[in-house]
Amino acid sequence: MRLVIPLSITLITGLIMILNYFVPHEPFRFLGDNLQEWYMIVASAAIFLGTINLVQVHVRKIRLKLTNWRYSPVTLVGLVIMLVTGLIYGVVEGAPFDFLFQSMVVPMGATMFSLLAFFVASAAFRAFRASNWRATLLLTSAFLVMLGQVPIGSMLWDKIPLAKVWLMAIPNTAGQRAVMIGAAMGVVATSLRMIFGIERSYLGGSD
Amino acid sequence: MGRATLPLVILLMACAAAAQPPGTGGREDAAVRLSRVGQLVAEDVPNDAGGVIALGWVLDGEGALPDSLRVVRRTADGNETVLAMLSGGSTSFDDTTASDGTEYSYVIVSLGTGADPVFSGEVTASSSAQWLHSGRIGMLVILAILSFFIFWFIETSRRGRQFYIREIAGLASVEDAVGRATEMGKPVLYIPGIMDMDDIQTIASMVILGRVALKTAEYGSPLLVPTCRSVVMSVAQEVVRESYMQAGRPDTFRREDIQYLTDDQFGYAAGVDGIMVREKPAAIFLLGTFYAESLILAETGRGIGAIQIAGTAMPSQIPFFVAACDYTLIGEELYAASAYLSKEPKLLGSLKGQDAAKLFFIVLIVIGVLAATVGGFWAPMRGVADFLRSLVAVS
Amino acid sequence: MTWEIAGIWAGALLTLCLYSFLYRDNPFYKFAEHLFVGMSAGYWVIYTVENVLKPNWWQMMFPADGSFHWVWIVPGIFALFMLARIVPKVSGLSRMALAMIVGTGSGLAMVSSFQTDALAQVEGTIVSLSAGSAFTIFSNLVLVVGVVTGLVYFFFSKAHTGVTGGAANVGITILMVAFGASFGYTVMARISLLIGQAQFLLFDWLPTIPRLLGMHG
Amino acid sequence: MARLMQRIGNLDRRVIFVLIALSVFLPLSFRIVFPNPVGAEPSRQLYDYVEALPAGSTVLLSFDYDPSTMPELQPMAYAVCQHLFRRDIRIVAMALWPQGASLGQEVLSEVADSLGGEQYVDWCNLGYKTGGGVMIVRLGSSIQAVFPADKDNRPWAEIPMLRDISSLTDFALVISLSAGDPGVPAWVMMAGDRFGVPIGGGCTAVSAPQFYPYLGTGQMVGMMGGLKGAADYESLVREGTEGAPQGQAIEGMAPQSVAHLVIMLLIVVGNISYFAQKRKGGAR
Repeated sequence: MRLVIPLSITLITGLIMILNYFVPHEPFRFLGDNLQEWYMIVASAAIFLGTINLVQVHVRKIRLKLTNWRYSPVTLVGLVIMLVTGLIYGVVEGAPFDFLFQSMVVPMGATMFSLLAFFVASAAFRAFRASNWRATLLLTSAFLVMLGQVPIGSMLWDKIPLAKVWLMAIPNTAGQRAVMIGAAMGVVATSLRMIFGIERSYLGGSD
Repeated sequence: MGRATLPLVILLMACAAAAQPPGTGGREDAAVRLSRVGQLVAEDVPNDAGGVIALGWVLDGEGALPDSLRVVRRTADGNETVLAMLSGGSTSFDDTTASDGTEYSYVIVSLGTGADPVFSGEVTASSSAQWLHSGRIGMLVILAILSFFIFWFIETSRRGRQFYIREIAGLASVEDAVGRATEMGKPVLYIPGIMDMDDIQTIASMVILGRVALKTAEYGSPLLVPTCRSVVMSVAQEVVRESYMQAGRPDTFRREDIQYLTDDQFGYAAGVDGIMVREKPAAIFLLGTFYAESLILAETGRGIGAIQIAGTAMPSQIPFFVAACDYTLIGEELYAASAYLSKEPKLLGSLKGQDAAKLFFIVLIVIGVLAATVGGFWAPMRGVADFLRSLVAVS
Repeated sequence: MTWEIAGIWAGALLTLCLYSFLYRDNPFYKFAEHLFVGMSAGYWVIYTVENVLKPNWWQMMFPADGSFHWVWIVPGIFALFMLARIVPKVSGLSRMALAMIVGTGSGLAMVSSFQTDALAQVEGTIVSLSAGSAFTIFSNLVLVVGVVTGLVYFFFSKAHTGVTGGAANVGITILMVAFGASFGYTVMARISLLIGQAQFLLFDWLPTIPRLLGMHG
Repeated sequence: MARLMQRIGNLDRRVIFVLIALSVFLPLSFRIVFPNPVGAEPSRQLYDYVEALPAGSTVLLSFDYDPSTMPELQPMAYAVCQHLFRRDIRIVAMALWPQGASLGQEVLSEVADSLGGEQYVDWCNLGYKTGGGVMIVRLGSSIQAVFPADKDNRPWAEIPMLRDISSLTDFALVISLSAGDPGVPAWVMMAGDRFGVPIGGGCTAVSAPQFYPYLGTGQMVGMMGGLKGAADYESLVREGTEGAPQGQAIEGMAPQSVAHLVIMLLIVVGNISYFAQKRKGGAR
């Protein structure tokens, strides 16, 4: 069975990380600390796979003239420019690579991030409908907290900011804690299934 | 004084100083009197791999602040080494060159220009490595109990015991979401989150992708999987290809539909939004680890009228999925999805184990709260509450 | 036309292209999106090489003093296994690297999430219901009931009927109040993102227009 | 009427987007400022504590954030520095985050120039040191041991204002402007609980809820939460002294208030149209 080797690697590395946490004594400290460094190196080295795939997808799009193929060169040119300037000028501040990043990539990221201001409004408009009593509770607590965030809220009634603080401190903490404890149980079970090879679909099947 | 005699003199002075109880001042009548290092403590650093002894002390306020402090270490056979020269104000030092099991004695010498060196008292210690981290024993016990529950129920499920699993709305609608996409001749879009294969939610998402791929293989609708990480891309290609083979439709598997976009969080969001508005998928799955980009994707998906099934264990993003998606798997429901969709006995068994673990914590909390409440009036119960808290406390 | 102004203009124009997506998909958005994907992918390759692969691996294997630490070959081999996916013939090797990533990730996740997300939260929930003012007692009661019933909601192997059904109902209700509160709370943070971009367009970009016209006008 | 309600019910998203854009761009371009009444908020507790500090005492101001959280934390830094200089309280600055040192230098030099504060006499910047909580513990015994020289390598002995400062307990108050970890939790645990130094703080809106418990137990004497907290402190400083410049946070509050109002109105309108349609015998 060809999967024996990968599954045993998962078992060994998983156990090393667990033992590293509970046993400070030598072999496990060295193994655990190094393993954390090593797996980050392996995961980072994989980035070239993605870049090659990105190039393949867009070259294929141009070759077969699929829909919107005219935009594919833009991605390829953007990729090449950043790779070339990065390799030639390095990442030092003020160098072309850093200039391109600061003046183009950062603003585009900030703009996509700021789209959330629009989407929060449209999501609130559509989702907060008092269709049943539970949705009404969701709507009221959101409404109260929003009101408590802005000066108008405290002008209407000075207890509103306190209501906001209470809603965030008690029900919100309780809800978040229930989700976190439940999710942690899910993590423990999923980790055990992964480490002991009960769940192996991620390795794919026969080759 | 010759070079050779210098250590001898220090040795004599060390004995002289050691003989004298600290703090009685003494015969140093030099112009400036340096403050002496007092309450010197040396102990093995707990819960470590050995080889480290921690020194701590306080400068008694009588003399002037020394310019520097010399840390001197002596072994049983008398050879002496100067470990470090510290600045006058420091009050602690870790000797990381100790070898386990050997007895060392330490002296700290206060030094100042134009003043006699002032010696601290002598303390001895030896370093050792611990096999079990003392602060984490409580956690180890609880984790062992819960893991036992999980393995126990997996075992009983293997011996044929059938387990019930409650209805999870989001997962019950996977079938008809893919069916709807096929009727409309539109693709299915699967978004596995933005983290890498070391993230447990992404691992769970890959397992669910395998089940969803089985459905799209049967129904024959295209399956698009844009990924934010290279390793996730290769795993997704592997998992989907395997599902198409199991469904007996290896010919319809299209590797180019499972593509890498970029590692950048918002570059990925921009790219996926573009795919949504152009490919117009009829069903969208958002399962895995999401951060702020969750609502950018979910709100765009709703804009094109697709059925959206989302799931994440990120507490901060669940409210946005609840607001924008048709179905949302909350926290643990994401991890239960693979068991729910496959109905595999060993996976249902592990779910039963998870429930037992939750029950364990509920009981622990209820007893703890009762003890703490009653503890207000009846002291021993507060001890019980403190004990339970210490059980779950981890250092 | 200094480099600095060129940079501001590039950022501002791309910002407007991306905002055009709010109206509907259009060539400007397609251009900015494709450029963003390409440039950010390129950025992260260089970032990963410069900040992870070089310092954490290459310089560890060949430190400045010219010596060679053989132990760092092991992660190098696993990285090659991962990259072996490109060659179909040997792509099976990538499963070893994958197994290492998943194994380490699972082991790490299990202990850290169990400590911070489970035990620390349980410890925080063991509170007294007799100390403090009536308001604190009420708050603590809501907290404890919320956590316990929330956990009951997450029961899978028992139908939500009868007592568990009732408890699960209370649980999901408190969860909904929690989600509403946290949604409302983050609105301010999202709006301040838009304020930041608006300030960039209004106060950094617009003033450059008269200066440019001034030069040419 | 029902048709109007129906059309409002599924209002085109783009109308909402235009409303949000206007509610942010208009107040900014016309620099509109709303009155910002400050209730018994934690930001007022911090203001009152600083107001009660004796003149001539020294405060440790730790810049534990980076450029990504500047919109919320930099206005706090300006407001706090203005208040401390006006009360002629001396400031020792430091940072638990690498970029915090330069951000602090920018704020301190600008505010000191406008209010006549002199470096090394009224304020100094010790710069960034790694170590988070562990480093704070060492500050408890001797600051000089951790910072032998300041950010510009000027030795400790050559800074006049530091002559009577040797450890954390010599500060009347520690204020940490914190974007996450290490930040306020480290200061409360290591400086507050261990050495009994009073701790004040400023943090992003997202991390404010987790610090409220410290206010309840008195482990913190006050706190500014998010842009609102910064605006509160700014308006309190302006109330206390005329002529103080209009802060960035207050300018940011106007679009925030308008945008929040618009969203709340949308929710109300959405529900009105929903109920109107429901009474009409279910959605057609």
